[in-house]
Order: sequence, then C-alpha cells, then structure tokens
Amino acid sequence: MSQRFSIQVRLFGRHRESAGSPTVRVELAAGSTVRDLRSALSAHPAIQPSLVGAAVAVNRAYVSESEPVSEGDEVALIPPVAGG
Amino acid sequence: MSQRFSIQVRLFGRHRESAGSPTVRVELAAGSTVRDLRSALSAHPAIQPSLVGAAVAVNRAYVSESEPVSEGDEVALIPPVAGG
Amino acid sequence: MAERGVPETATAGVVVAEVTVARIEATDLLRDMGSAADGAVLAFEGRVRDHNAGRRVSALHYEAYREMADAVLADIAGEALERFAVTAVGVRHRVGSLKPRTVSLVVVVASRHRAAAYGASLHVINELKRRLPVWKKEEYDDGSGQWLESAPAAVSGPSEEDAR
Amino acid sequence: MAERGVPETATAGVVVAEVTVARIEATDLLRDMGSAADGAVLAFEGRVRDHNAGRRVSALHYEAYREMADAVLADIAGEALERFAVTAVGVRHRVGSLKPRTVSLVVVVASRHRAAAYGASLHVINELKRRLPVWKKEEYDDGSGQWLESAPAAVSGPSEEDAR
Repeated sequence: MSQRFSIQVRLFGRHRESAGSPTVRVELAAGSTVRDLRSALSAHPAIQPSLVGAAVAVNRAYVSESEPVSEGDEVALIPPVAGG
Repeated sequence: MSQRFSIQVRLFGRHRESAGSPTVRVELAAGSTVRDLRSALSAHPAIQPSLVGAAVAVNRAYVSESEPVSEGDEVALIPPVAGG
Repeated sequence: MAERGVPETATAGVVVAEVTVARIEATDLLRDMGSAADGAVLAFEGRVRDHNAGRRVSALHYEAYREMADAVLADIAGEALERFAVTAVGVRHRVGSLKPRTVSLVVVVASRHRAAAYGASLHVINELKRRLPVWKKEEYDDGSGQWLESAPAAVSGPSEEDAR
Repeated sequence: MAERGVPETATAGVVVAEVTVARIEATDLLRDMGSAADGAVLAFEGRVRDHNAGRRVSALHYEAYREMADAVLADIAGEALERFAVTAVGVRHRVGSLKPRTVSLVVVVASRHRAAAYGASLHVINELKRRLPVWKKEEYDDGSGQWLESAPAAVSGPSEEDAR
C-alpha cells in the first residue's frame, strides 16, 4: 500500500499567480485523502501562505478533508471565491 | 354662513362606471369638510354602496375627514386602488 | 435622462416617474440608468397575467387619475431615493386596455451595492400598490368584468402621514 | 430558450446558466423569459464599478474554473427554481478583463407573483457569491492589483451539505 501516484492540481487566482503556473504536480500515496493533499501542497512556498483559506474540489465538487483522492481525479485548489 | 356652492367630484373605476359619468356634482355649504362631502355623495345611489371603502383627494392629495372643501378645489373620490 | 457621476455619499439622484398610455419596457431604463460608480441595476417588469383566481383573463383595463398619479409616482420615486442608498429610480406605469403578457409596470433602480437596489425596488412597488390612484378591471372571455382591489384604499388621512 | 406555458403549480421550468467570455446584458433574457401566466420578471445586472474602498479601479479581471463553474451555476439556478415559486431562472456570469460599467453578472427570474422573484433572485446572487469558483482581481490606475474576497471560500465540506 505504499504505492505512490502523481496528480496535477489546478490553481486559480492568487495561487495561479504566485505559483506562476495554472497547475502544480504533487505526489501522493495510494489511499490518500484531501488532508494528505493539503500536506503535500504545503511544501510549495508559493501556495503554503494562502492554503488554509482555500477549499478543495475533486471532480468539480467541493469535498471534505476526509474525501479520498485517487489517480486520475480532477483536483483543484479553490481560493476564496469572489463572483458577482 | 349658509352660503352654498356647487362642486364637481371626479369619479374613477367602479364609481365612474356605476354613475355612468366621470364626474358628479354636489352642493355644499361654505365651511364644509370632507365629512360633509361624503354626506352629500351618499345621496347618490350609484355611489353610496361603495363610499365607505373610498378615500377622498383634494387638490391631488389624500386628505383627512376634517379637511375643508372650498369652491374651486379639485375633488376626487378614490375607490380602493389597484396599481401594478 | 442623463447619466450622472454622483459621489459615493450623494442623496441627490436621477428620478424618472410617469403614468403613460404608451408601451413600456425595462430595457431602455436599464440601459440609461446607473453611472460608472454603480455596481447594481435592478429592473422589475409587472406583466398582465392570462389568468387570475382560476379565471381566464382576456385583458386588464387600467384607469388612472392621471394628474394625481403623476405626482404620487414622483413622490414615491423620490422617497426611495432618499431612504435607500440608491442613485437612480425610474418607474413607469402604463394605463389602458392591456392584453396578457403586456408590461403594465416598470421599476428600475441603480445603486452602488445590490442590497439597496432590492430594498428600494420593493419599496416603490409596495407604495404604489398602496397609494397610486390607478384602478384595474379584469375582463374575462365571456365579456364580463370585475374591478380589482390590490390593497385597501390609502387611509383617508393627512397627506404628510400618507407619505410616510 | 422557448417560453413555456407551465401550469400554476408547476415546479419544472426554464433554466439558463452559463459562464462566458462574451458580452452579457439583461435585455435578452428579460425579453425571452416569462410565460403569459407570469406577472413578474425581475432582472439584475451586476456591473464593474469605477472605484472601490476609495481607490480608482481601471478594470476587474475575472477568472473562473470554467468546467466547475458551469455546473455550480446550473445547480444554483435549479435550486432557485425548486425552492421558490418561480417559472424561469436565467443567470450569466462573464469572465475576462472588464472595464468599469461593463456587466459582469445577469440574473433574470420570472414568476406568477413578485415576492418569489425577489426571493429567488437574491438567493441566486448570494449563493453564487458563496460557491461559484470565480475570482476577481482589481486593477488600479498605477498598474498594481489586488485579489478580492467577496466571501469566505465555501467551507470544505461534503458537497451535499454545500448544496444546501
């Protein structure tokens, strides 16, 4: 169960801007959750400062911290929204 | 002070329809109020049945029962309004 | 109707108020109202419904005490401008015999922020239903008709009280 | 978008929901929405303001997570249709770099009676400010900019909860 996979995380707004890229790649162990994803993302200095205020979407829906993240999922980091 | 004057009262909606005319003429004594106007109007069988629910406007403003009505005033009987 | 760049705290503003026999729609006021400082424009259209209380309506006949209605409508629009943080209020009421789908009422409000626009818009509609000397008779397919009461008549009281 | 004669108690209705780079305005939805049974149509336009918090704004840059935003916007419009007595809900959000006065959001709602239209319209706006994955950066005359937060990010919770 220590198999690892690589996943691309979509970035928007301030995250996209500070990372200088619309995506960032992280490595996760099989069986990982959103919580594990956050840990992996916190290693990115451009993202870490505004990680706490951000939500996570998996396959285009907001998900809880305990939600699994699997290989092939569409994963996005959602900074505070500001529509309207 | 028993001098009398004649005044035309504008009618709308159900009053205009049942009176068959857009105005009705009433006679008032000098020093009359809206209350006296109502008494005079209640002699009109076409108006009397729906007089209680109606407001009175003098010179294009809603007025109280004690408001004076003088010769030359623009007087209107206002049945329940239904704008919109 | 000129668009005006009013400062953030201005209470003065644009008012359009009219009772008319002409066709009305929200579109023209929607285009004309709101300065570059306004973040919200809200437009309401009241339209004639083809049925009411289970009966098929063929037309609504609207009648107004025109001279007074123009003044009352302007008062109501002016009050909305004073009491809400809005910069422009436009209201048009059509009279005459109107078929279903026809627009009988247009209320357009512009403001810095949306909450004031919704408040002012509802205020205008509620007040005109209460105070505007306009009447409507529903006409049915069989040729019969009925005068409607959208609200009790404005209480016969001093006009200062009434304007509250 | 066809106009539909839905019966008085219908919950089904017309939904238009899209995030777009194209110019938007309320006028077209206002004309298309509402059947002959609808007495009220309410149209909201959100427009870019030329200043905010005392600073002169030269443009607002809107960015969306398009694939998710389309779905969230359709969800929100569908919810409004279910929860309010409205027959049609149309919502369009524009993205891209928008100058002051430009319309960024349009919400149009049709209903039998006006109260439901106001309720549904506010619901749509409040929910999209809370949930729609759209961001905006204010750009100032001096070339600097700032990402805005109109609301805290949707709490990271189960999506069922979020849809409530």
